[in-house]
Amino acid sequence: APKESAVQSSGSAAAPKSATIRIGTMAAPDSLPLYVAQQAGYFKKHHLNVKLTAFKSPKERDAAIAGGQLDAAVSDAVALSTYVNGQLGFKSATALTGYFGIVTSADNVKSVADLKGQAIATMPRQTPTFYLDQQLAKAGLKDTDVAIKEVAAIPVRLQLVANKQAAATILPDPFLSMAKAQGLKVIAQSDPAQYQTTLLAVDRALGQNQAVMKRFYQAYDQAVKTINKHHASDYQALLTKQLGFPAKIAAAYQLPHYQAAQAVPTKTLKQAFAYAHQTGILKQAVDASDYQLQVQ
Amino acid sequence: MLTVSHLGVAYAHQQILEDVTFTVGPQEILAVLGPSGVGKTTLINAICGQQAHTGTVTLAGQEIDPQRQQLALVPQDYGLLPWLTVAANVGLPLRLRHAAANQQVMAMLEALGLTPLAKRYPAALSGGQRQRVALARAFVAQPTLLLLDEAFSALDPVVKQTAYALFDKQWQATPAPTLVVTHDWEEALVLSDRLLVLAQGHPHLMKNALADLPRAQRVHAPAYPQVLADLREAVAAQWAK
Amino acid sequence: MLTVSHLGVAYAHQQILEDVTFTVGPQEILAVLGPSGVGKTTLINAICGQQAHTGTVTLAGQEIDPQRQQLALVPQDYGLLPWLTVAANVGLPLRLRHAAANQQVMAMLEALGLTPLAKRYPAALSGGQRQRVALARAFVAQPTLLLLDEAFSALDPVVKQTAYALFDKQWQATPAPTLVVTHDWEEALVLSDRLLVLAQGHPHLMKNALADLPRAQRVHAPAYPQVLADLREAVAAQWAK
Amino acid sequence: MGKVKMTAVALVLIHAAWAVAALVVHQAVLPTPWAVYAYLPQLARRQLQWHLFFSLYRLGWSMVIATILGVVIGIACVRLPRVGRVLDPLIYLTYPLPKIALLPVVMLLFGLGDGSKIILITLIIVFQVIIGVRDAVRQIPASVYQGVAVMGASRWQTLWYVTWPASLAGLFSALRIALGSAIATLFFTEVYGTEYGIGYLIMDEWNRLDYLGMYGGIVVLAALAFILFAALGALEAWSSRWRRSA
Amino acid sequence: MGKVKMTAVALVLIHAAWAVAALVVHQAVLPTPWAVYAYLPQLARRQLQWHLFFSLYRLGWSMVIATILGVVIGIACVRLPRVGRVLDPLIYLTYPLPKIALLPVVMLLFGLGDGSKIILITLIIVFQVIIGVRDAVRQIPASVYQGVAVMGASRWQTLWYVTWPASLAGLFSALRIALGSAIATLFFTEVYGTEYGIGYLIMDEWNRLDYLGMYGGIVVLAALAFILFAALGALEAWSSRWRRSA
Ligand SMILES: Nc1ncnc2c1ncn2[C@@H]1O[C@H](COP(=O)(O)OP(=O)(O)OP(=O)(O)O)[C@@H](O)[C@H]1O
Ligand SMILES: Nc1ncnc2c1ncn2[C@@H]1O[C@H](COP(=O)(O)OP(=O)(O)OP(=O)(O)O)[C@@H](O)[C@H]1O
Ligand SMILES: [Mg+2]
Ligand SMILES: [Mg+2]
Repeated sequence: APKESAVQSSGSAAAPKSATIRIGTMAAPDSLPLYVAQQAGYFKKHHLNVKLTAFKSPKERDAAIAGGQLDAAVSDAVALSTYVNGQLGFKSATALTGYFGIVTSADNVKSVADLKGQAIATMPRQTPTFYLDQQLAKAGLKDTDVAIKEVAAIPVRLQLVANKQAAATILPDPFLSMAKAQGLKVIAQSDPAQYQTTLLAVDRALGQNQAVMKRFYQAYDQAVKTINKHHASDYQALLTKQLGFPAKIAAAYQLPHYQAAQAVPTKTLKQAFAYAHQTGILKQAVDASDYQLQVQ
Repeated sequence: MLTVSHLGVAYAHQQILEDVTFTVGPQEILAVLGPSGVGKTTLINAICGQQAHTGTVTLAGQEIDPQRQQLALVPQDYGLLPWLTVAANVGLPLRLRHAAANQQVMAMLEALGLTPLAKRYPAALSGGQRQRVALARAFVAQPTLLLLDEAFSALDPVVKQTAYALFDKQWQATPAPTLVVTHDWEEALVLSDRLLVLAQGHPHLMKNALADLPRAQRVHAPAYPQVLADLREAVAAQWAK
Repeated sequence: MLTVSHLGVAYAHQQILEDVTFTVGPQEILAVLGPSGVGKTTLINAICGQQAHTGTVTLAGQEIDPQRQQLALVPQDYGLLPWLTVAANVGLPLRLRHAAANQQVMAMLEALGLTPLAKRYPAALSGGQRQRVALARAFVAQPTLLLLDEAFSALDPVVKQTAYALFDKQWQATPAPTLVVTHDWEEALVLSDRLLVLAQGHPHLMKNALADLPRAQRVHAPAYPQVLADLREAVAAQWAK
Repeated sequence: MGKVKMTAVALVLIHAAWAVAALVVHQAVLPTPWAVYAYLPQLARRQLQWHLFFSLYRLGWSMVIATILGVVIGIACVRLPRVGRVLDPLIYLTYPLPKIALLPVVMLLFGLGDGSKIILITLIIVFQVIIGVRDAVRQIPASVYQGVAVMGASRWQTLWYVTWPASLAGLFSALRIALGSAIATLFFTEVYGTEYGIGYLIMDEWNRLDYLGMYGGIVVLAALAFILFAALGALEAWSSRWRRSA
Repeated sequence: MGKVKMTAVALVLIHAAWAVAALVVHQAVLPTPWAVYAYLPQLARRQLQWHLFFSLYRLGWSMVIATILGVVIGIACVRLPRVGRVLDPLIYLTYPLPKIALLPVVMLLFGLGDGSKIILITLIIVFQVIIGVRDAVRQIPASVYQGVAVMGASRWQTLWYVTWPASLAGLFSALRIALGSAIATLFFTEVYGTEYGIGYLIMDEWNRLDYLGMYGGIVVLAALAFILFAALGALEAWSSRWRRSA
């Protein structure tokens, strides 16, 4: 049988002998710089042979990490705490540019504070819920003030809210944009310039290879720079094919301002780990900074 | 009265029975003789509606319909249900009619020496025992049409006599048109009133010269050896054609 | 030479055969008679190793082992494989020994009038046809031990004579110790050298008074009616006990 | 009691294989049996009985509904040939549909509670029961029906005296297959709208990458499955006593 | 050609039910058949043939491996009673294990490519084949073996002349069940490490909330499944010619 790469239109040609990095990506704007760096040849230029593997859900991504099939993965702060729990040896390298929004279909919900007593569809013990918790806290609510409906699959969550079987849910893009397109209200959205919970997790070997990491960051930063000079309209193919944007949504999409490679703010990471400890993911308190790599 | 007219059966382009016409009186027993593979079983199956055929079969003037007429058949392979005990198999025709079965079944089992086997399943029986269960099932049904397809072939001579006697008794009590398929000339003479000899799909009716004697006495009749020899000759002549 | 000594079989707490001891000479045919359910089939199955038993069975001095000795059995229910055609069923014993089968099979089918059925599956055969296929399969195997369990019971008198003659011919060509289970006194007299009468699990050996005559001539022997009557009486006496 | 002994042998084998694999892989993904068993008491304290109860509740209902539907439809497919000729292609067209894709529709119609879970499990396994029963019924030779037909059995009597007993072994085989599928399906139905169920427990532990807890849950699940299979086996043995004398 | 006609009837029925449901629900989650069919050409332009090819490739290998393993193990369970007594509990203990939980281990051993997908599908369906074959072999009455045993058949000859033909119908029934499961499993194996496959296509469309595309994929999948089922049926009809004369 032909190899899939032979069929793929965007198959990469044989790279020069260089460091190979296997990265798991998610269908979200967070992964865009990786794809741009790949497509524009930035990785190759920095003698990195990067292999991107797309995942549809965190579950399979984490299985691939646990199965030793990935050197790095687009992940998030709470997921990182599960890697700690699972002793996978992954650490946080750079923060990625990603964001969440809380959407609602309830007419009487105008702000986060109005969520009191409402049903919220989410998957507890994951980063979106961590974000929700923080937003609730800001609005003076506790997580017991809302009724959590546990639903793993994001499209189902969106559907539940659209059908008014739940009042609100927390979504990343592209689902956030799709929700907006369906007429759902966004009552809160995180700003990637200040609040970053998605990150690139890397395994021990890669994390310790500072030379390679350095080249990686250079390629990444170059991609970020390039993206920030362009508009979503320049990345329609990537957005629709790799990042899961429906064509219509992609056309109307506004790219966030991408951040150069930088460590996740230690404070955010610590909060996430504290959340992980509090929800039972981490059996004991863990110092988050032990799982954070410096970004030079 | 059973009326079979212009009955024909074909399997996959091969005509087995053709234009078979005969009647069996309401109180008559017809023995069916014929070489192996001539179509005796096929005839029986066609009569009781289990085989597609041309022509018509009527019982007491009505088309045969097992749901409205009480038929009883002892198939060549006994046709017992493996998941029912001997007693349940024998009682089945009564149960299907929502009639009480127990007492009659037990009496019939006793008469055929099957009482100790009442609670066994057919798989744990000998060939002859299975055949007797099938006979008991047919007798207990008090049918309006009785069809026996080589129904005594697996019995030893002693038990066979008992079975003949029982058959006679049951039949006298509730006579019905009856077909007895057999390969045994003696059985034909002892049980039947008339003989139907099948040869190459065509029927030939013959008288049973002993038909006027009570069944139990026929073997002992002085004419018996001669009648048997004559029958043998006549039938052989039919088949040879 | 087949030696059966102290053979015993019990099903679920019921002793069917007990201390059965006899021998069958290397060129001898033993007829096995006994009332229905006495254990004839059980005896046959025990001999060919298909039924757990006590005591021993040896053939030519060795324990019976179907993989090393060539046994042939016509079971009471014919035992044909439904997924093999008639020809394939008959040729099976040869095929299992990796021997060429075609020619012998065809000759045997011809002899039993089965040639037009060679490509049929057993389900499309009449009872007697199936039995003839089973006979052909046993004859073609040229066995060192032949076991026939009511193997002629479904045949019409004419075909039965052909089958007897064929059996005689085959057996003369490659004689082997043979057991013929039958309910038919005449069959026993015509085919066998000696008789084994089973009564309540115990064996009684009897001579066949016609054993010295060639098989084909026995029915016509002047002594035949008398011998038959004697046998009938003797056996009935045994069973009555 | 050879059966008990052999089950013990099987248990030893499976644990040995597991232990060897765990020692070879030597990663948190695959903990050793002893580590998992040592963790079990801790797991038990986490309302294990309620997790078991809810899973059993959902399994039980799905199996009952799937059995009833499967038997009725499976038999109808064969015994009512006209119905069958329409149902057969219907089954082949709908069986392999991704039930996960139906999730939104099922949720829309039945909500997030046990109702939609039971419906979903049923949707997955009912086809297996239908196909198993149908194929078993199809294999009953016509000659078996002939006897009761001549005796004048009605449709229902034929069903009761022939079709049902003759296809029972096939039904049990199908139920075994369906039971395994149903249990495996818990991991896909108990991930929404519930905090109880063995499936939930395992997935939750997995989401935390808590492999000890996850394997603990799996061990409990395997034990549960084994008991259910044994129960099915006992039921079958009882209902097919007549085979034993063959 | 009553079969073709009835299949047409089934198709009409299924589409009618779908249309009614779509009109009643009246939401994007459940588009109408005509909307979906109108969308199909668009879907076809998206390398549908390669999606089909890769799914078939994975399905094919899994079915082949599962059939071989299933037949061997299923027969061994019955014909080698000692083996069977150990294998039976092993099967009951491992069948319902959540294969999804084995994902990391499978990935560890077989990577992210087709290998791990094929193994995963095989792991899910092989038990269904084993159980189906085993139960079919178990049902063969001892008397069927007797004939060839007396003729001195070796173990292999017995297998070839009795066990295999007698359990073939059961095997096909099991394969039908397994095929359905295998197809349904694509949605769970084609969501990682690939961009081709009908399962991938459907999940991808679902994640874009593109229900037209999703249902289009489902329609294609149903057609594929129907063809595969028909092929299995034809194979079975051919291999059990002897039943036809009954
Ligand atoms: N599986 C079984 N379990 C219990 N009893 C059995 C079983 N099989 C046979 N029997 C009994 O063993 C006895 C001998 O059976 P067998 O089949 O050997 O009789 P037979 O002499 O061949 O009779 P027939 O002439 O009717 O064929 C019978 O009484 C029968 O009921
Ligand atoms: N399903 C079938 N397909 C084709 N031919 C068949 C089928 N069933 C029976 N036959 C043929 O029909 C003929 C009549 O069969 P039938 O069983 O009626 O014979 P029979 O007279 O009862 O013979 P026997 O005395 O051997 O039982 C036989 O030649 C047989 O080969
Ligand atoms: Mg017949
Ligand atoms: Mg017998």
